[in-house]
Amino acid sequence: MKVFISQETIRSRLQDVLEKECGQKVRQCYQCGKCSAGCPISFEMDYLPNQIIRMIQLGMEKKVLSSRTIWLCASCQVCTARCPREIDIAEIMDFLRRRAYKKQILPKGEIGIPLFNKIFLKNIESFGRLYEMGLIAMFNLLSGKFFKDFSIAPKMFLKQKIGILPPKVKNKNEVKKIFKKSGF
Amino acid sequence: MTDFEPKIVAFLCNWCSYAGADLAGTSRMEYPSNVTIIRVPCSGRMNPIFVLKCLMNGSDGVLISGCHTGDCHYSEGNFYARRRFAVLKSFLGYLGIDPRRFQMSWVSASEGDKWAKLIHELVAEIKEAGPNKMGKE
Amino acid sequence: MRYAYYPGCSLHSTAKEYDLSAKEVARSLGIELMEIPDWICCGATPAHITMNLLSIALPVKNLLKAKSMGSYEVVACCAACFNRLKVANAFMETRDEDRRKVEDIVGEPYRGEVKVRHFLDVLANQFGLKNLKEKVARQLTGLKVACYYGCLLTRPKDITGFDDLEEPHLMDDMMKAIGVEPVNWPYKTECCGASFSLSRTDIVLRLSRDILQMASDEGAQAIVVACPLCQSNLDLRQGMVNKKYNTNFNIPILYFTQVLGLALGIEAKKLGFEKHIVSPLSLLKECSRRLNVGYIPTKREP
Amino acid sequence: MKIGVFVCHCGTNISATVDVEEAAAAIGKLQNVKLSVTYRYMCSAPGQELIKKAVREESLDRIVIASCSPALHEKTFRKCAEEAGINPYLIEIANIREHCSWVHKEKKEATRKAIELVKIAVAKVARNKPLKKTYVPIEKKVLIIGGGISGVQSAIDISFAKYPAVIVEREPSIGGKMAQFDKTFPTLDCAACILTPKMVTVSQNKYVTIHTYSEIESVTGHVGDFTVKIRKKARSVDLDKCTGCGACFAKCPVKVDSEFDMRLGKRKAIYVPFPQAVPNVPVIDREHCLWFQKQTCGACKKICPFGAINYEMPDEIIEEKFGAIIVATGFTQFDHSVYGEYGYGKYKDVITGLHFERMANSSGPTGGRIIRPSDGKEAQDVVFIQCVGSRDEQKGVPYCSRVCCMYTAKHALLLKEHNKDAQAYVFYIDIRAAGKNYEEFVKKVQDEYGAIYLRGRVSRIFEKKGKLIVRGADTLSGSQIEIKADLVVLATGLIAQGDAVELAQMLHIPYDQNKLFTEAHPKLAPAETITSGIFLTGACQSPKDIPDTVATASAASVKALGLLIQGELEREPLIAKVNTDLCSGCKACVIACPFRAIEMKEIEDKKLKRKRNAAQVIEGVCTGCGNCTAVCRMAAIDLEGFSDKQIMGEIEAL
Repeated sequence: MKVFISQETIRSRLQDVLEKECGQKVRQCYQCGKCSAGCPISFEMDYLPNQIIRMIQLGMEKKVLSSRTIWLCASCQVCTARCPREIDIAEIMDFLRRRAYKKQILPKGEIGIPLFNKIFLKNIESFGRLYEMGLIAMFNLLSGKFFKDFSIAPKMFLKQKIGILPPKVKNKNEVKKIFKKSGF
Repeated sequence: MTDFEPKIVAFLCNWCSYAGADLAGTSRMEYPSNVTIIRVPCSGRMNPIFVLKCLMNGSDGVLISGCHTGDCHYSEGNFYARRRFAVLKSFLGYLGIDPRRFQMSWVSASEGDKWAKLIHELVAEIKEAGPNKMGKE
Repeated sequence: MRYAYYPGCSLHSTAKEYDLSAKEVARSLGIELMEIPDWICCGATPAHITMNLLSIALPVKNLLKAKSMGSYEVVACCAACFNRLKVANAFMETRDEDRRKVEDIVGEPYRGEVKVRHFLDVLANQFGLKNLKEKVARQLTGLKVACYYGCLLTRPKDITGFDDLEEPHLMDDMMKAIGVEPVNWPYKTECCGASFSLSRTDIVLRLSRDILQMASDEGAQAIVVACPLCQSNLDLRQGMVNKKYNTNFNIPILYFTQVLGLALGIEAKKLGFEKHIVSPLSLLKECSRRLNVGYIPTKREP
Repeated sequence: MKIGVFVCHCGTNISATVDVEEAAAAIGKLQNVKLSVTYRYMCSAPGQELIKKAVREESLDRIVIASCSPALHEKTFRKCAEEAGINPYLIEIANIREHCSWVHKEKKEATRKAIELVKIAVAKVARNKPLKKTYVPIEKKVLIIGGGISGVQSAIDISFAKYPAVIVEREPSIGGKMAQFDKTFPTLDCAACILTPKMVTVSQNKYVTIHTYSEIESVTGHVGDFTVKIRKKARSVDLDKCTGCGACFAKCPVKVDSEFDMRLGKRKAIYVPFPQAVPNVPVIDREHCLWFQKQTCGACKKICPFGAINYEMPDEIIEEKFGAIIVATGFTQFDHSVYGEYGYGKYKDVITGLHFERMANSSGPTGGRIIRPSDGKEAQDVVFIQCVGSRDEQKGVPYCSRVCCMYTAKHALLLKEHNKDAQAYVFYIDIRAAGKNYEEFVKKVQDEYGAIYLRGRVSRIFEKKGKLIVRGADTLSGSQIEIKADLVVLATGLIAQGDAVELAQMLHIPYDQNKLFTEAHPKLAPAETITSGIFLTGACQSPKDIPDTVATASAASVKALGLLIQGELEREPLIAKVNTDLCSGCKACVIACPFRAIEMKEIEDKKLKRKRNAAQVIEGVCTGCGNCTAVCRMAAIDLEGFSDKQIMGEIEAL
């Protein structure tokens, strides 16, 4: 990947915004790569975690927000647990994803995960608790993989692992209110 | 009372805290200019009179800072100081002086950052305590 | 011992057997789990990667519901729920200005005063392994398991912090205490892909494969877990793993509460073993032959 | 009274934030101030000339210099004043740089504060008294704490000048860590070959006394006159009778892990740590010796032809006086068992650099074979991990240990030399090869010895099927890497000795947050401490390689010698003085004095016309801490240079 980083980019203040919003000092990172070394998902990522951090240091916001990496982070927090400079990388990934949502930037070929999150939350918003059946159906429908997990679904019913009907929560409105006030 | 800029006197032992304050300087750590430093050889040199004198003179706060326990250049000066001024602090109330006005701290020669931080907090606290009326009216 | 009990969504659906067995174990140990009335979802991973405040507000709402039950500690079984509840508490304790925003959302003041524990923590540290040992009614000697903790139980340490970060051992200790043999394996805290189960199943398959492989290499007959996400990924997806990587794993993924239940002499049928996709029944039958596990449901497997 | 005030710009260091002209003008208006001027660099020759000239022309009798911290130039200006014909103690320094211009940004405020600081100094100097320096004799002997390469080098240098030196070494032999090394980078000299000759030289030197298996009990006194108690631990073998024939440890039935060989090999319960040990006299490890545990065996005593074995030998405490002390206590290895991700130190085949040194050593426990401690098999794939316990805040060591990059490169090379089929993988963050021929050495290891360098910190090590799985990354290619290794060598960092703080407190020398001893000035006095008469060398001050250690050892020796050659020692007259008329003889000061520098003396009271007791300060002993002044109920005892009057004056000036 050839890139030219302009002086303006380097001097743009992404890491200040980040520090203000989640208290993580990206400046502290000296690029030892321990986060990437321990990341269980890095085999799928387009940039390793340490590269993401580096790009933040250099203010390359677009590239970071449109990367697939930030969506592939499973929030397992191994990176955070082992960072020698005590930077909460997982928290930074959360920040980036939230920012990407805000800025409506979705990664090429990786819409599955953001889509899932949205549906998941919609699901909670309307039922108060997770309604798996609805979730799976909805996701498969929207992601265009209608027959995904077809093989295991029947087993799930047979073992009453997932119900056909949504769970019953009394005052659903209280949940809706929380979502609304949180700006969902 | 936001525009109130307190006047604070700090007595620093020559070997730890004064050197610590020097280090804060060499490392260019910015802190409020409300504190004026007076050098003494050891916190053990400090006579309670000095502290009272400052407060009578209308200083809004007084700080004594020495070496950490066990690190005293004169082996036990800071022990004496600590005992002596613990007593003084407990008396200030009776003298009608807000005990917050008198503080002690232990800052080593390698703790420039600690010194700077300390001054920020100290100034904030004295600001809360408000101006010292003594010796003013 | 009485606790406010937060089951969480999974334990009412994909992880029913976890809920069942947890309650059974609690009952037989005289621990009272009072389900939080009308609890709601904690938001799980999607919430905290989508919007900060929501991911705190949802757990806080539940903690407030718990608070209204009286001064009880909250017990969660789902590692994810446990983690989110803990995080929410830490958030409300430390982040002043943000706290107000959340308080405004849930409409009540809260400073993280309701203590949250994981059921494993309760059993191992509060009820105590020694007391557990005394309660053992069935010898499960010979059963070799791999204790799998996953991510959310131990990380981040300063928030969850009831066990070792790199090499947790509470579950292993518990298994030893009840006479089950835990294998010493390095993947105790490796990630299974968790919430990618639907969105990126391929990742989950690969990670689950690695975990299953390591467990079987170390000679485990079953994997013991404390997290419904781990369980469903390893159990539900095991068939697909076998297909994709032409392996032939047949490793039951049991909840520690189920194994504990057996040891405590609870009827196997009450522990929901028949709900597993990779059936533990044959393994249990074998056990029962060796050591009277007692009644084993003979229901034909689907 | 004519006070002259000299405000320094210090280039722009001060003048950038303090309006020096305005300050000078304001101060000029003060009472007693005859003259108030500024100059670019007061400490420079022309600056000092300016002061002297002003003194002559304005016939000044007191001086205030507003400049940097007195820690830097108080002496300079005292001397300057003296040359100008003013008593050196009639000057004061106002620290308007470290305590003002460097810590404040707002010019108005900074100027205001600077003026205040100078005001205080003026008020103080007005109350200064002319003082005379005192002189005390010097004990012409140097104590060297630590018998590693830096201690040995110091002793040799001092003996060159024909001054006596005493080495106190905790271990049974001198030689320290260097004795454990196999080769040294970048020249690959055999460590023993270059160290042992020095050890022998020093042991045969008539100016040097060596106390091995000994520790410092206590240190009192001050520069020129330290009194030191040394505990000579019971060796159980008579140093004079023993010839080092070795019959005893040949016979001893008890085998114990050898500390010197990093527990890779065995030693006996009576042992010399290594063949070239100095002195070549065994010591009995009473923890394991059957005689001391069960009163059985006694083989060594029976076999010894010289009757050198003495089970009843007690610890001995000797007291000696010294004029100067050189601290050469060195370092200890970081304990990697805090790295959970690297297996909490429980994997046998995850070893440290020092283990590797012993293995690589042909006279070491493995006879020079690089093996897996777990099964003794020769290691083929060896992973080296740098920065373990260095540059790792999470593990409490923020600094760079400075030598690991180099010794790892050396290890990679030695590995190849010992086993040509072996492959070295080095995980590094940055390669720090700043030193003569260091970079070239690292390149050589990469180019000619085929060591594979991977840029990234390892995240996890675990064991599987007898192999160590090392999970790392190469950030340069942006990829994750997993290596199945036979052996993992951790380049563990250098940290302060466990009891460094206790020693520092005994010596009254400062130490930093890493428990490393603090030098008097990081640039200009790296081998001295602020406590005069005590000097630093080697890794106890900061991690150092051998050349730097040897260099600082010589530096410290020269400093110590520079002190010793003086006929007698000039001492600051800033000490306590008793006004016997006021003294009630309550002895409060005698109790308060940490240095027993005050004694009661009978005096003739003129008014009462009778004899009575009054306190008296022993000049040579008083260090001027002023503790006595604070406890005196009669204000009869005061401290020169920091008198009640002076301090009160400063306070009033505020």
